[in-house]
Amino acid sequence: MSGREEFTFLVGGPAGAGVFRSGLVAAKTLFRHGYYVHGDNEYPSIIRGGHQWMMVKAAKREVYAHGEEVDAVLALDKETVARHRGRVREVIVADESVARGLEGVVAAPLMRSVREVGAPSVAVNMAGLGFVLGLYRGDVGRLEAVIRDVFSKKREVAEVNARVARRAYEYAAEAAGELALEPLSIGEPPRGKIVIDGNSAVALGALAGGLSFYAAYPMTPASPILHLLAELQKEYGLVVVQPESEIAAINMVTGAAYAGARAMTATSGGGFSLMTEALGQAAMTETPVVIVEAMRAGPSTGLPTYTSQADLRFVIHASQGEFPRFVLAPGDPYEAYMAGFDALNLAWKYQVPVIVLTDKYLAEGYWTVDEPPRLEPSEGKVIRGEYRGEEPYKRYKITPDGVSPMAIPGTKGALVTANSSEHGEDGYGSTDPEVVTAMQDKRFRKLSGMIEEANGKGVKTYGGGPLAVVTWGSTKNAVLEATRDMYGVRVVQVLYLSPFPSERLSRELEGADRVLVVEANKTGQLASLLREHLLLEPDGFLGKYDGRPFTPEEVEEWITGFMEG
Amino acid sequence: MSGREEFTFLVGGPAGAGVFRSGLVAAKTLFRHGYYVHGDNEYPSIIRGGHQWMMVKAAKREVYAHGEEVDAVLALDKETVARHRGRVREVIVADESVARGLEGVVAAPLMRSVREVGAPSVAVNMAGLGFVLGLYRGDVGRLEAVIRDVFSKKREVAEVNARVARRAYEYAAEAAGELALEPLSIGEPPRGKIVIDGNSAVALGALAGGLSFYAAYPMTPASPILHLLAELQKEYGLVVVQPESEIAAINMVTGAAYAGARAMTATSGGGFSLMTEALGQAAMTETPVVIVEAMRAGPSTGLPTYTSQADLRFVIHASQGEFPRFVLAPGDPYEAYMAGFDALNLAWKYQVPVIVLTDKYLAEGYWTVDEPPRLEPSEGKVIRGEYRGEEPYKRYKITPDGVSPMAIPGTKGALVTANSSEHGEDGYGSTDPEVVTAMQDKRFRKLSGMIEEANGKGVKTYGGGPLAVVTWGSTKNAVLEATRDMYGVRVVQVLYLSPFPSERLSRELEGADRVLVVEANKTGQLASLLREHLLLEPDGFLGKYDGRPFTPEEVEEWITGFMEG
Amino acid sequence: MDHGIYGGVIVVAEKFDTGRRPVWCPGCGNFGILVALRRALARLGLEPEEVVLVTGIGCHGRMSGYVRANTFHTIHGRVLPLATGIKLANPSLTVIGHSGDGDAYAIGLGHLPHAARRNIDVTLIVHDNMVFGLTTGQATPTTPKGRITRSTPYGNPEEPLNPLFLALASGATFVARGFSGDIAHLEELIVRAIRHEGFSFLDVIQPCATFFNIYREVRRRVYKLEDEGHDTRSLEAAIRKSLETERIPIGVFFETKKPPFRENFPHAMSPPPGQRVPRSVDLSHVWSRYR
Amino acid sequence: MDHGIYGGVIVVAEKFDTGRRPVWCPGCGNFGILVALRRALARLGLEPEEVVLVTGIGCHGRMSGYVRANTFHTIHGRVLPLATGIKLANPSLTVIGHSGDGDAYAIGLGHLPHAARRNIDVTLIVHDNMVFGLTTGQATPTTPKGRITRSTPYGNPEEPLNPLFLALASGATFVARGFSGDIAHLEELIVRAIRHEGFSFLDVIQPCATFFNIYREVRRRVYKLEDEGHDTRSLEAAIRKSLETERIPIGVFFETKKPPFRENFPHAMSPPPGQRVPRSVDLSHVWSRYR
Ligand SMILES: Cc1ncc(C[n+]2csc(CCOP(=O)(O)OP(=O)(O)O)c2C)c(N)n1
Ligand SMILES: Cc1ncc(C[n+]2csc(CCOP(=O)(O)OP(=O)(O)O)c2C)c(N)n1
Ligand code: SF4
Ligand code: SF4
Ligand SMILES: [Mg+2]
Ligand SMILES: [Mg+2]
Repeated sequence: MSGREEFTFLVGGPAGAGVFRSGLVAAKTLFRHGYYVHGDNEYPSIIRGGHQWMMVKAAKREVYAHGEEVDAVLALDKETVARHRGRVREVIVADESVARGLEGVVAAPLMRSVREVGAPSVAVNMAGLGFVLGLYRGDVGRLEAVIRDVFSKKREVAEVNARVARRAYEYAAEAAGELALEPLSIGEPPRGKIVIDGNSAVALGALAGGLSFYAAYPMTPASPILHLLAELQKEYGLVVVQPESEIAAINMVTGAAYAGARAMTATSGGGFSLMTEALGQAAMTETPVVIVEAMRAGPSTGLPTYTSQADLRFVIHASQGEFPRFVLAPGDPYEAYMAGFDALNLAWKYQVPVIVLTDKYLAEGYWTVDEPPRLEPSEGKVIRGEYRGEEPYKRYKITPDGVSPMAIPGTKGALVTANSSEHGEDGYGSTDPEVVTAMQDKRFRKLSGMIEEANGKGVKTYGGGPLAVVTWGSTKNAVLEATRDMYGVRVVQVLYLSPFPSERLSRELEGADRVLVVEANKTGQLASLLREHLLLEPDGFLGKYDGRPFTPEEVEEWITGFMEG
Repeated sequence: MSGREEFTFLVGGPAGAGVFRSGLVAAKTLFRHGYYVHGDNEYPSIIRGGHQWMMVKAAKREVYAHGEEVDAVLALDKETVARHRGRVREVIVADESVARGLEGVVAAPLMRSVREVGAPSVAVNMAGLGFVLGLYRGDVGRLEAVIRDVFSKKREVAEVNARVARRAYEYAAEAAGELALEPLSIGEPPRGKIVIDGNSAVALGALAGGLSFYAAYPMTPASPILHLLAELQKEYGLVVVQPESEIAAINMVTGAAYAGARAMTATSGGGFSLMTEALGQAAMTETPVVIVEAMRAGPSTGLPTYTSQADLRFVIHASQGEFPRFVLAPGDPYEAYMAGFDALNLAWKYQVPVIVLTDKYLAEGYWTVDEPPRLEPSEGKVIRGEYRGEEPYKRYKITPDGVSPMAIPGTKGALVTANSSEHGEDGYGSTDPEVVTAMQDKRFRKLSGMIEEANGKGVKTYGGGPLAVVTWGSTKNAVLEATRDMYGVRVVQVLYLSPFPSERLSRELEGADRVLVVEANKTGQLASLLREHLLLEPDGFLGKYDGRPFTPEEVEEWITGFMEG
Repeated sequence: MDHGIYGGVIVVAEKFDTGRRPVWCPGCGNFGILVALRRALARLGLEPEEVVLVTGIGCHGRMSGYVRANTFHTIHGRVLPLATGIKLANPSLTVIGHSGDGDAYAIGLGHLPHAARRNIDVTLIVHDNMVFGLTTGQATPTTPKGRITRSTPYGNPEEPLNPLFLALASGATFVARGFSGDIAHLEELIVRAIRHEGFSFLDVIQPCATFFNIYREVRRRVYKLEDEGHDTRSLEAAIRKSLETERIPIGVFFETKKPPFRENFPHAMSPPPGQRVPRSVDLSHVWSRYR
Repeated sequence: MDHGIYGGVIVVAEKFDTGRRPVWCPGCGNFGILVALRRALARLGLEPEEVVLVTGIGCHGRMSGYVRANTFHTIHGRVLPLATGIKLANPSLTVIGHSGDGDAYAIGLGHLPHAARRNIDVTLIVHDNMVFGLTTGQATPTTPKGRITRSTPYGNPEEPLNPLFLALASGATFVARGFSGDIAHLEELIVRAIRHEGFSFLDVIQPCATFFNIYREVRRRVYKLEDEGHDTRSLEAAIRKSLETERIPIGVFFETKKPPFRENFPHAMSPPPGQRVPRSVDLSHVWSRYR
């Protein structure tokens, strides 16, 4: 298994040209060559024509984030050449028709390969992949296998595409000799690993957590969760509904959870805005609901297809009144899977709403992570079948930990009374000041257990050293990539944002002589949480709010400034 | 003008018995006797039958809040006696039929007065007022005049009620002699003062600020704003609409403001939840909208008719993405008037959303305040009629202060392009990272002016001393009442909660050796803002979350604890 | 906190009575609906544990305090999505929504046509008093034009909605109107609505004694469809009847058969989501997609 | 950022052309609506400054980038309340809403019946492609039952909504259907819709070239109401036509006269709210209430 240590590839073209599919095929092909891969895409909110690209980085070690440079570009149009030329280290490949008149572009017989095989012209992207793989002397058999898997639902299409790829691969032999690029290594896929996007991971984590009911209104970048679960509904026995709005979605989820189903919805900031009223309802009725909020750049409609971490404070404080909630922010697909699983378990354990906060970069980006383990969901304090208590069943019984045994409607001997108005233990409305205080206290009593969970799992530290870089969510990737070779830097990732793991975070920051914060927003929302909860003013804050994830380079440069200072 | 310095009166009875009307008549009558008055009520969310009361405190000096005790109670039913007996200092009055069998209750011929005058039995409350006034030897002419004003729309009803009141007043002569209570003083109403509730004040402040369009969906405790403006619409030329939902309301308001109208809506937390998406739209499109959020106790439906200050963090952070907004929190009706006026002016000056945060206690409570001055609204950077610029009009032109000249649709030579998606100066959608960053920066550039406003008007200090009690909104009243006679205490009221007036507040807290926070919520939201913005951990926090406003006694006791300590 | 005055003489189906005193105003139309519902549930032979009442916010919403059953007192306007979630999670439950004319036709109107076309097997009973009761008497979408209310001191400027027509146009498979002043008839309608498989829409004229007391007028104008030989299978006849203005027809306007929504999820129904104990799930088959 | 490929041959009414290249997919039905609208506006003799386009979120929402007029590209589903606010603030503006079948019939459906019964003088043009276009092809309320989409891989389980029937049932005073493939006819419909005083509802069949290309099928089934002597004053006939399923009628289904909503605010219209410069207001009369 010799061959290059790293390889970065970008495919670009107009929307509708199959850019993402090619990128995904490239990622999997590289993965099957034995590389860790990471893929990320960028596209405007346009169905056809706007420029799109997908970038895949492969390395023999873990890959967190993309740098600014790429080794090879497959340009499906001239614009791709114009936009990305500046960042290319090794080669730009385009069809002869595209390359014509462009300097420094390898004119490849891509359409020719397509025609020779008798394929439809959209297959040109697979020709491109074949050609590039040829230049780097990869294993075309693996490429063909990936194509067959990716197009598995259309066997003939798969075959034609595979043939196109092989033909172009063969055409590349000559150019490969001339260019003499450092070849790919050909090994076995990293053991026990998968290549997965954040959306799929969170959906599958929820499945592992017992998900049985999913309702969601489409919204970029969360829609793929709906698509995946809709597809898996038969295999896993799910009810999957696409209702008329986010308001309907969250209320259906609340109804389903009340009726005993592990239920979830997903959306982005705009849809979450519409869910805020029902978020409070879930809290007040102590109904376990899970909401995935995949952030995109706002405010308002904003940049629908771009990333951001600017909804943190919003989800922490959304809805009138006060109540405990969990906000979990995974940073990679493995964590997303765990968050999906934990979200359902925590929601049912504490009977509180749980928000899983992701973002477009995590949701639609691919990373190579460990295949997640099979997990055991636990039921929580749920009563099914028959209630045999001495006293009449009380939905909101005051208990030491604030959690009341939750009967499911249909349980013999128990009537389940949920109430969005303040109520007594029996669920009947009350305005008695003592009852009101007692019920608020009851709900907040859950907080001590919740804080323990947060302090337990809510912070991760990578490396060590006197300079602490605190970050959260998908930004951890650029930070980890940037600090990989730095000495004296510890990266501290906060995964539980509510309740805030103050104690644990303080511990992780012990001995740090400087604390920096990096996050993809303008005002520094995690930074504000450090001030609020730790009374700690960070020594530096790096924000970004142009819709693009951080590059390791910009993070590195910024951190380096503090090391010299 | 001899007579008693203070007098506290409570009228209680079943919902539907005219308790509030009697309370209001009592308040005005006492006001016209020359007292400062403060009135507050409590009622469940039930139309008929639930227990209600209204309490009126009158004094020859300013009255901020009610204590726990009352001098006289007018009980319209037995329950009132049972509930309030413990707090009465001087006398409980009830109709003979109610008083029967109850000790220590003056059995008054109230129904008898009603019958003798031939009035409908609902008039019994006015009889009660007449009787109580007789016991305290007030001026029944002033009571009659108030009744005539309050029932002004139904002249005959007014006359009958006035006669009932006088009849009962006369009946009281004998008992008055026996009880020999300290009589009321009879003077002239405090000069230049009015008695007004927070809802009316904020509505009239908005009118003073040029309000011409109001749309709102009913929601306790904000609905009276709708009722008042609907009534005044003809006199002041307003469009007043009650749309199908809060979502419709805020979007109508946004449309109207875009089209050039000074527009506002009002709601409570649940309705505000539904407005959060459009709040972000207003910010992104830079459309000046004003939302009054009258808090009630949550979460969710909560206690619809009870007070709370638990929505502060929510309104500060509501909606996805980041944008500057004003959050103004008046503490009494005079400040509410000013906030209503300022809200429209600030919204139009900065083209940002403005939230006026009140609560049930302020919204429905009455205070004696200065008659607000006539004010001059200013137009802001608005272009009407014709645009004569050199270059084509650009709605989102980047300017040094972040505010772009705002043409109104219909302006000749200008096309007005509002866009909830990120956009360039011309309003056309853009995802270019530089444009995106520039537009975010533009919008945030407004913040420096906004912070100046906040530092200018956003903090008020009462008294002085080393012990600082920081509070906000209507809770200032109990705090002012509690600290009236304390030495060494300064009360610091924060009126602008966003942007946070850090600088000014720091200044006002200078020299304080202890900082306490009092607010009507559980988690200490203002306290969390002090931590976040001033890195200041308060030395004590007094919260309350049973739906009732603070009493001066409980605040006093708590503060005293710190003075001894 | 039940300090209400009990109105009307009520014979309850005790099994479904929580024993709490309703706090509605004396003479309120809600009493009639409460009684009719309890009787209908008893007549259907249901157990309280098998029934879920979802109630909106408004005077009508207090139903959940007075009916012995499982209840969910939801936020304003969301009865239908809540009820839909419950029914899909556990189709063996009998799910009944109680909404108001504000709750269902103002803030919640966006859900009604969808519930109807989906044919979710839920019964929606709208307590239609043509006024926002609980917020003290503002106009709703069914308030007659010109009427003076607290929000319309110069008369309601809006043409009212025709909820029956709307339900018919939305594809509802059971459309009826009742009158809270005719309890026996209403009981019968509720029984039929619950028995109907699919979405049942029942608008009930429920006079508000305090803010819009129209008992006398309704009594004068009301008549029963079944008394005049109405064909409940004819959409056209139903529309015609829904457009009647002088007289007020009550009864079943329209009834048809279509598969209920849950039949789209046979793969998820044994057991249904609400009755599953979460268990470890084998995802190995799925992981192969990600290699 | 306009990297779209221009589709179809288009003769524009230049005054209303921003000169930007639409980024819709080649063959998208939106092109036809764009052209028809520009021509209609030109034909009506309007100036761009007098026109406000309110557009929703979806492919249809891009209209605001291509029509030279005042525009408000609002959030998803809120075209109608936005447009209502604009019209009431300044009735001299011609206000046209462009919405999608997702925008208007899914998330925004709660506003439609109210705009209709209020008879707000606004034209709503729904770009009905029977699919969520911009979010890459999920089912909407008008997607035919059984159709496979990204959100319904086993076929759409829901009965579609009939928007024309719903608009009729909501009291809309102008109800029409157009087809983006027949630009001349559509232009005429838009002219009539804008001229109509009151709420005009125009559902336009707008095939989505990428996710639901039904041009051929529509062309085969479409016919013009006016060709077959339809009486636009008859609600009954309109309903019958809206229920037709084999053939697809286009044209004006229904038209009637009712006072538009703004007539309820004569006291606020000289000048209207949107045209007022804020001035100091004398409140002394009001203060007397508070003594
Ligand atoms: C989101 C939201 N908006 C407004 C309210 C205030 N609210 C409570 S009840 C109600 C009206 C209820 O009217 P209707 O549904 O007709 O019920 P009724 O009281 O007449 O039975 C309103 C507007 C609320 N609780 N929540
Ligand atoms: C509150 C909210 N929810 C969801 C979305 C995501 N979204 C954008 S466009 C769209 C669908 C648009 O469909 P349609 O109105 O039919 O427009 P088309 O693209 O077909 O023209 C959705 C769901 C959003 N922008 N806002
Ligand atoms: S206000 Fe009307 S609807 Fe509400 S309880 Fe009273 S009578 Fe009934
Ligand atoms: S996706 Fe469909 S509706 Fe959208 S631009 Fe393409 S063809 Fe038109
Ligand atoms: Mg009602
Ligand atoms: Mg569509």
